[in-house]
Amino acid sequence: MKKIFAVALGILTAIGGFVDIGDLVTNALVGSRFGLSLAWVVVVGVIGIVVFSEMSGRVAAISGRATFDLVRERLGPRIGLANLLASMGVTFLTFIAEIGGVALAIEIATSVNEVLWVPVVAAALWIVLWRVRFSVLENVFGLVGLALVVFAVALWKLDPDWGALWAQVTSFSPGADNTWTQYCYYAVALFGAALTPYEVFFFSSGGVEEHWGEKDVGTMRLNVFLGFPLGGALSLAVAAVTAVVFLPAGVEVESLSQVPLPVAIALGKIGVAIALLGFFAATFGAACETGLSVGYSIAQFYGWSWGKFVAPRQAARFHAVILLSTLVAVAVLLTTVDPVAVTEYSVVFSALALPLTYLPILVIANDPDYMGERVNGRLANVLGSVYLVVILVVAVAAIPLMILTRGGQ
Amino acid sequence: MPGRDEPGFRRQYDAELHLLDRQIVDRDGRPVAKVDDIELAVRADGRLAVAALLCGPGALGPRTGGRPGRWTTAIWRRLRTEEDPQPGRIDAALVTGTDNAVHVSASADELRVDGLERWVRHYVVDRIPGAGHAD
Amino acid sequence: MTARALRPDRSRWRAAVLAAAAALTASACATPEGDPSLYRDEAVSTTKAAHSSVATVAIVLRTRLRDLTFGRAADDAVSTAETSLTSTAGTFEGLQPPRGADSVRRQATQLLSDAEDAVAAARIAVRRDDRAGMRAALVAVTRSADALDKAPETLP
Amino acid sequence: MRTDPAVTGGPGVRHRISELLGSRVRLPDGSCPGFVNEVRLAGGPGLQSYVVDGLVVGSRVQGSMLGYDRREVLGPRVLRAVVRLVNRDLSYAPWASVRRIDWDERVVEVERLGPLTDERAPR
Repeated sequence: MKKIFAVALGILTAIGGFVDIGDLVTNALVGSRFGLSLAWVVVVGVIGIVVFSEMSGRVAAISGRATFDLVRERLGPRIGLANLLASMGVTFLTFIAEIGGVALAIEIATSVNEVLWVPVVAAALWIVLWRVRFSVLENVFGLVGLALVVFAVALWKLDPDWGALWAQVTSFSPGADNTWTQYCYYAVALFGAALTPYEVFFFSSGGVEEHWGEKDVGTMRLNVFLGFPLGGALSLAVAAVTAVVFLPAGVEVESLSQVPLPVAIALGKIGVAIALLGFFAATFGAACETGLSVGYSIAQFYGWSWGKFVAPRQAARFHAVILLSTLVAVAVLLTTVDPVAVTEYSVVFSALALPLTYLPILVIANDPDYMGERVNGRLANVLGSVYLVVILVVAVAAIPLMILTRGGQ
Repeated sequence: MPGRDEPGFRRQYDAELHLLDRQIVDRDGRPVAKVDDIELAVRADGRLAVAALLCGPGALGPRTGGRPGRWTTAIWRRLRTEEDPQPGRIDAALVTGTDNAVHVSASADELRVDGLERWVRHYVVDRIPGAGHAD
Repeated sequence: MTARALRPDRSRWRAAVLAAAAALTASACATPEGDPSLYRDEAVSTTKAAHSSVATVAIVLRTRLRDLTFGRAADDAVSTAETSLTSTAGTFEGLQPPRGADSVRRQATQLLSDAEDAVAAARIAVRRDDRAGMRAALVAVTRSADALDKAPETLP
Repeated sequence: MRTDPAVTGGPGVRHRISELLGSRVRLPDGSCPGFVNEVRLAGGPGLQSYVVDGLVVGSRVQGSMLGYDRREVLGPRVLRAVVRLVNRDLSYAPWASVRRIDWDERVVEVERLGPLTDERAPR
């Protein structure tokens, strides 16, 4: 049991990257439109986030420096500020979406409009971020979020034509009803979501919160190697069940309320209840992850005291930022904006934030001044360099694709 | 001197690479500020010596440059009550050593370079129940 | 690679953002008036989107009738689909049809209003937990889904 | 080594290191080989005893080797090669060769430029 709790940070981090509200709907949409023909992107994304989280976690464990410290130290105040603004664009928009996502999950269970739940959810979230211990937060939401495994069980129970599914996986093409531009747009969106920068902000800062030292590098790696592939597998399971149920029916997923339907068909009410619990925990966990990441990044950029391991009054500006973001998020959501639509715009900010986040991690993970003997090995460097190039290509392609496809339509 | 050995001093510093933008940590290990700029003083022998670490928006703004930098500086001036506000200053003699952070021998409260932190603590955070409760 | 050397040319960057925003707005607002074939394309994509909503409702009704999901979850799924359908249909009905496209408009509008009626009936039955009503609605919804599915061929 | 205080301004005068970074470098023949990219400090013990040891000069206003100028920072090889290529024109102006710093015009007059050496290389 203790072993499970030891990897809760990795699981919670991965949930924010792979099955938060935006990803749940996007994965279901991709499954219903493209089948599993984009599954390879998730695999590529998982490897990428594993490579860079391992580096950022190792830097945190050896040097005690979290990721936004590195950004500022290697890029300086000017480009560092550009990255701060872009990363905040991604993280804060996602934070808003998650609060709306928790409200949506509750709406499905109660059929009371999500807008009415927003203030309640936000208040509960803020109390958790203010008062609940970091370890409790990651254990509860990380592990309860695993309820989403019900999608994998549903897939097995649906007993689809596995050969046909595998044919989709290996088709590497958009299929008859979609264009290549649309295919590329969703490939970029899935890749961007897998490597979304708040994962490394949260993971490395979480390592500092947990007082990782050199002896904890093994635990850190266990978190990385278990957490992210698990997150990727969950997102693939969501895409697979929608590919089985919705693709032949000609249904394109556009809202969270459609996502539990395949589980209902396969497993009935019990399955739906577990899926809704999973939605709630995953979106609430992702809200914690993004909310804290907003505070972590700003505090680390400006050198403020931060973290949940000190009393709030010892990290006053950090907690003020979290309080303020929660209030602004509520204000935005009360305009009745669609929370899922909010995440689509974050792709734009990823274009700038991704390269400017992963370059400094790669550089510092090679610097013996920080790392001593624990600098990157050859494999980490080869993969890191290759992924940096891929990230640059994706960053350049993201905005034109978004415009060409009108956001994937 | 990698890792978490006792912080000491390098033989040489490349100012931008080894000092600027590094975290300043107080004697209790608590983050205080970043090295936003470094003050040099002309010594009697004419050489430029490190006099102090400068921190806060008043030092960061000019270094950021461009419109974001000007805005940073302007907002900071507005929020200060003095006629000619100066950025936070930590005397170089207080620095006890460097590793991947810059360590100083005073506590954050004695350094008094984080006016906003104290303002937010006093007027916002301390008024919320549970502010003194650590993990 | 020397990040500090990257000095973005601010005016050019701003121009690019403005151009992108303009392109985005223009492409989002482009209405296919004038060309009858463009209008027909719009009708086809509208019926495709409507089919997605209606087929969702059919799945919800089937799962609810077999007691595989909760009343509230079914209600929420049907209501969300209905909102989406109404908005899709409203957007199409607001378009100005070009001359010579009136029959396309008449037929597509008919398909859409049939769909809206069937989905509304489904919502009423689900919310009342009226099983007979749900069965009746399922027949109408299925018929509407089939008609919408065939629209690319049947529209003039 | 004593320096005429006129080089840097009167004793006791304070400047920010950011005023030096990015300053234009001028040689006695009036040519401008580039800008101050980095300020190297040496001395001790105690940070207050460190003095400017020399200036790293590059052809762009700002530039950073990201640490790759040091021999022990190795990987990734591709990145190291790219950074070194971009910064291949870096040179070093030891303090003894600095004739005058004009803080207002942000110009540093330098006698001559030497090669940039690894800080840990034996001298």
